[in-house]
Amino acid sequence: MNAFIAIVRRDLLLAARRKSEVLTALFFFMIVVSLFPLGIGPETAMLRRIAPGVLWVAALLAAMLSLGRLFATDHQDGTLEQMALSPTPLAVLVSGKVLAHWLTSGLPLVLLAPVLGLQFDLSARALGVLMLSLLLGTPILSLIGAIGAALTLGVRGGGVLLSLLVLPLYIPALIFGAGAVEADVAGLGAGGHLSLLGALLALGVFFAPWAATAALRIALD
Amino acid sequence: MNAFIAIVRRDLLLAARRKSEVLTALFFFMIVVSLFPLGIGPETAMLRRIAPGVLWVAALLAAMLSLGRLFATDHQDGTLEQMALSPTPLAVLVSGKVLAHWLTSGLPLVLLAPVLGLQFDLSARALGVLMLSLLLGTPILSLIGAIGAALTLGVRGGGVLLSLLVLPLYIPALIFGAGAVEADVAGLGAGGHLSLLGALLALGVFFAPWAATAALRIALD
Amino acid sequence: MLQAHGLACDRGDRRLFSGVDFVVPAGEWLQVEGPNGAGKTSLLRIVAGLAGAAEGHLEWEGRPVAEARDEFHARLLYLGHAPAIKDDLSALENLQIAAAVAGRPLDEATALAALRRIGLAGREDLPSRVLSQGQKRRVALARLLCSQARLWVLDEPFVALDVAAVDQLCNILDEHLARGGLLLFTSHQAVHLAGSGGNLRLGR
Amino acid sequence: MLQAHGLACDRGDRRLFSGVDFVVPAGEWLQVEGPNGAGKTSLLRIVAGLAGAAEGHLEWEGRPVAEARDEFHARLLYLGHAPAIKDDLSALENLQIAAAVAGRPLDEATALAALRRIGLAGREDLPSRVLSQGQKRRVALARLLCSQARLWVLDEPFVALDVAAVDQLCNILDEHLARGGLLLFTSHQAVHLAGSGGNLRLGR
Amino acid sequence: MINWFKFASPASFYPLAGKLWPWFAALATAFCAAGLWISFFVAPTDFQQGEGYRIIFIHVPASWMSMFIYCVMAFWAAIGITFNTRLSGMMSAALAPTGALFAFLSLWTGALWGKPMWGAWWVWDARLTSELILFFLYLGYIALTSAIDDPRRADKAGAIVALVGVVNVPIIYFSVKWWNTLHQGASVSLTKAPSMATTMLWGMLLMALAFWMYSIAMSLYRVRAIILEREHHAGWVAELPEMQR
Amino acid sequence: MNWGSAAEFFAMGGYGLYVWGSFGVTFAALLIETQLARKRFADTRRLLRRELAADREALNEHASRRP
Ligand code: HEM
Ligand SMILES: Nc1ncnc2c1ncn2[C@@H]1O[C@H](COP(=O)(O)OP(=O)(O)OP(=O)(O)O)[C@@H](O)[C@H]1O
Ligand SMILES: Nc1ncnc2c1ncn2[C@@H]1O[C@H](COP(=O)(O)OP(=O)(O)OP(=O)(O)O)[C@@H](O)[C@H]1O
Ligand SMILES: [Mg+2]
Ligand SMILES: [Mg+2]
Repeated sequence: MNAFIAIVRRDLLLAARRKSEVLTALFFFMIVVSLFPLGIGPETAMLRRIAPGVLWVAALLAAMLSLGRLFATDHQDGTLEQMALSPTPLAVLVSGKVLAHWLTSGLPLVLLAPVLGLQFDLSARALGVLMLSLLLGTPILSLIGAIGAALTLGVRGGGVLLSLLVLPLYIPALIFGAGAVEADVAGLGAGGHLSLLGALLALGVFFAPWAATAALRIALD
Repeated sequence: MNAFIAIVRRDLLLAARRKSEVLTALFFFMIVVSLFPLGIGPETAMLRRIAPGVLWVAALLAAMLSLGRLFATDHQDGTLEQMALSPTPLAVLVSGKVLAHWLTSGLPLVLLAPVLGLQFDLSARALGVLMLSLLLGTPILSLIGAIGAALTLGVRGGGVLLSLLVLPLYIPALIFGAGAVEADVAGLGAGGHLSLLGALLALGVFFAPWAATAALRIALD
Repeated sequence: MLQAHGLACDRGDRRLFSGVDFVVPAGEWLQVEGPNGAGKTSLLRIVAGLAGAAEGHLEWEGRPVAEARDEFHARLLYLGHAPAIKDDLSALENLQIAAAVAGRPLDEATALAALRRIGLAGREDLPSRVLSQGQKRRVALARLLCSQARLWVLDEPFVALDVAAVDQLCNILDEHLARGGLLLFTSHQAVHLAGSGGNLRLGR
Repeated sequence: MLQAHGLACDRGDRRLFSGVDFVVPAGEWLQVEGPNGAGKTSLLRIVAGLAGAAEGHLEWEGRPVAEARDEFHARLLYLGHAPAIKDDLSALENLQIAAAVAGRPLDEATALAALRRIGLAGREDLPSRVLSQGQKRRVALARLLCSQARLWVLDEPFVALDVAAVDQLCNILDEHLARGGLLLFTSHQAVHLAGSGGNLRLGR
Repeated sequence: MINWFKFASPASFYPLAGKLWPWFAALATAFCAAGLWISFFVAPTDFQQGEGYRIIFIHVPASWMSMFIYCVMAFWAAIGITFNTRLSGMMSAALAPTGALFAFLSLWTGALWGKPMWGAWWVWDARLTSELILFFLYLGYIALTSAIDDPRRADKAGAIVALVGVVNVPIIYFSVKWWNTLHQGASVSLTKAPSMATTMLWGMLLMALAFWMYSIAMSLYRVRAIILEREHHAGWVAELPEMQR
Repeated sequence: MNWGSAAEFFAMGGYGLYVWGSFGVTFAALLIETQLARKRFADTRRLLRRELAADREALNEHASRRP
């Protein structure tokens, strides 16, 4: 447990050392969201329709982009070897890293999403559902992403390969997440979608650290 | 000139060595484009409306994703130092690297775009304009991207910082590129947009290698 | 006591070595020697459990390592070619955090003392990125001073160090051996350690 | 002839060294010595033109280097801590491509001969990723054998090499000096080169 | 010719900036007081927009300053690259946060104005979009320079961003203009009776002057901190009167 | 003079939220910026003073230790 806390604190410290790091993930999210109206045109009714999809896709890309760093630097400088040799089970340390990743790249997205939703003229209620769906969904992104990051470790061109592996796995989260907001906007109630998202999250918390650990051991061999 | 050809060939060889690399950039493009119908819903009229914007944004993200590798590996393993010490001007070598980047990550997108455009029910004519706009636009993405990649070299959290720097600079290309297709679909003629895109390209070819070289020298110091 | 029985290692379609047996009793050292590419690093990684052996097995205190891997890891300190240093953290932070992650938090005074002793006084708070090659190695070596592990496995610990640092490191190793520690290391240079130990030659 | 006049170097808010003067006549070597972090790497990078000096200047054949940088670079070969080896390419490809990028294409036979001589026979076509630490350094050093440069600037060329390779490298350096070449290098080990040369000590 | 390069040395600019900034701060306060008085007590109610239009008195000056400051940063960047002066990088670094702040304020006040006038906090219109991009450019500059520890490297890298960005600003501005236009800037209220237009104009001008003076005072003040941070090993810093004791 | 009473002034003809939201945030932001800058300056100065004092002490010690 101490080692778990130590690793979360270390990763947060590293993120804080580069003050800009957390902020830039956020701004990436903002910019991607803003690109769509630029590409598509400014019509409000249309923008409102595509808003949940765009926001979720952007969140997904922002979370994915920071995955590359998740294990790569630890691998390069030998820290990962040391983690594998530590008496604490590797899966615990991996969970710590995933938690830190979510704190620095998922949580800020959840908090920023309503502001961007305003740009697309979403109602206050829809914004609430959007936040809730992201709150349940972004940890899934970090968890699944950890598996992908571990699998592509030390593989050159890993960044792109990573997205190839991870994006298909993100699709259920995307469908339920964006679906929840759309269902709410259409007046259908978002409960069903949200509870499915919750189930996915439970599944992820249970299995992802284990799978990521197995993948890391392969990369180290 | 010989050194220019040598560096283009080297980078192509490196890309070929990782056979998956070119393919994964392409698949990323495909997946991002395919995510939108999933996030937004399957209505044809709407999909046709958003098609140019979505395709262009996806192309932009795909081009950006592979930028991280542009100079980073050369920097890490010391090749960049050797390039800086080569009797050939560094700007020439940088141009070679940018050309290779476009050949491996821009050109395939141009060739794949029509297939994806079909998914969005675009007309043959619109597909032609789309290809033309990407053919003019993707080299701009590589050129501007090179500046960003050089600036963020050796800066940790560079991947995300890179997108923060580069995406705002991509916006004119996005607006003219997607605008060309939209104008054509609306029956207004895409000539104006395309020639502006051409002008941007000329500007980029002229200035970007120089700016990227200056940035590289800073990173080396 | 660490014992290897008939270790073999394959890389690609090449057998690097086979039938490697050795014993390291408590308080002794074993230097693995051999030309470049003989498989020294590969052997050390097998011992540390980072790579698998094609044949053979290891015993620690008479028990096969495979049966009690966690226990073995708790008594092991491995330093490889890569120094496991975070470029963005200072030497002090690197040392403290590595210890905390390994499950043995370290107070600042001890960490500072270790850095001083290894010759990094005045550089404790610089980001490791700006340190010189040798200084980075020293940060990694400072871990030895804070370690309670009995078995040290060090891959070319003397590389990039200046003469003073080499002497200092020898002292540290001697102290470890005197405490009854075990040491397995590689080096292309001749090394003068007190106490007894042996050599293992790999390669033709 | 290479001459330095009053070179100084700042890193962070620290002055690493100042007032460094030296002369390297044709056919002679200069070994830069000093403890870890004294600024040897920094000095070599300044000489190669990769970093700027805080004070002082360099002369090459009597002319300030700043005035004829391209000409100077055409006669310079620099090998730093990082070996400039692409992990995905084989040793042979690495060698040939480095030469082509530097503007002097190399035919395969010459490249193969260089790799053989440096002790990489049989490993020419492996991707460099799987080579051992020392083998990677050898690939980098094979560049010396194909080089026409007059001034070699080598940062710790002997690191990670086994005894045979160290001797081999000494021979290569001697030949270079005998041809009238100049050599500037750092090393923590004592090195025995034929011909005449001098030492430059940095650091307190 | 005056020896400008003398002031380009941090050692002599530090005390100069210290003497100058209070004056600019005082001017800023004075202009601001006058401007606020005109905005609230002299300028009459708009017959179309009611009292809501009074946002113009900060919205427009903030928008102007955000664009102007970026140009000044690019100017310093160009100086820094051509003459290799240390001070110019410090000036850019000192200006960036203030510029970003004004860009943010332009967006913020515009949004608060848009809700009652257009019924939406945000529309994807030409000016709004280009202002947003300008904000991103500022953030990119700040993020990059703060991610590089060595200040001299950070300055040079920042200079490249500032120059490339400033080339981009007119391109963005015009490109987005061709794309569409909704932000009907000048036509909103200046069609009123001439007396009202002049009081409005005065209010806007005074507030713009206030923001301008504020930016100068702020950048001078901040550059002093930056000089100290970067030059702390230099001998002259130890001689400063405020460093005794 | 445009306003009959203070309440009228603060109501801004029904636009109070927007007008005061703009002016309020603007001046709050400027105030925060000045305070942050002051803190930055004060911090650097404090740090420097401490550094210089340490340097002087080291110098004095050095001088007094010499015979
Ligand atoms: C977030 C929303 C907004 C942003 C980012 C924004 C941005 C800008 C910018 C950059 C300028 C300076 C451009 C120039 O002078 O050429 C400007 C000026 C101006 N804006 Fe806005 N604006 C926004 C919302 C609004 C709204 C809602 C109104 C009024 C209904 C408005 C009215 C004006 C006026 C009257 C000017 C002065 C134009 C002139 O005199 O040239 N703005 N705005
Ligand atoms: N896939 C492969 N195919 C063939 N040979 C391989 C492969 N992977 C590794 N090798 C060889 O295995 C050896 C790895 O050796 P290792 O790194 O253990 O050497 P070492 O004794 O530590 O050498 P050094 O002294 O240079 O550090 C090298 O000779 C390398 O060429
Ligand atoms: N930003 C900085 N602040 C303070 N000191 C710095 C900074 N950057 C570098 N240094 C110091 O500058 C020196 C760099 O030395 P350099 O790498 O040239 O050493 P070296 O003589 O090659 O050492 P080695 O033998 O270890 O390779 C180190 O002592 C390092 O601590
Ligand atoms: Mg080895
Ligand atoms: Mg060095």
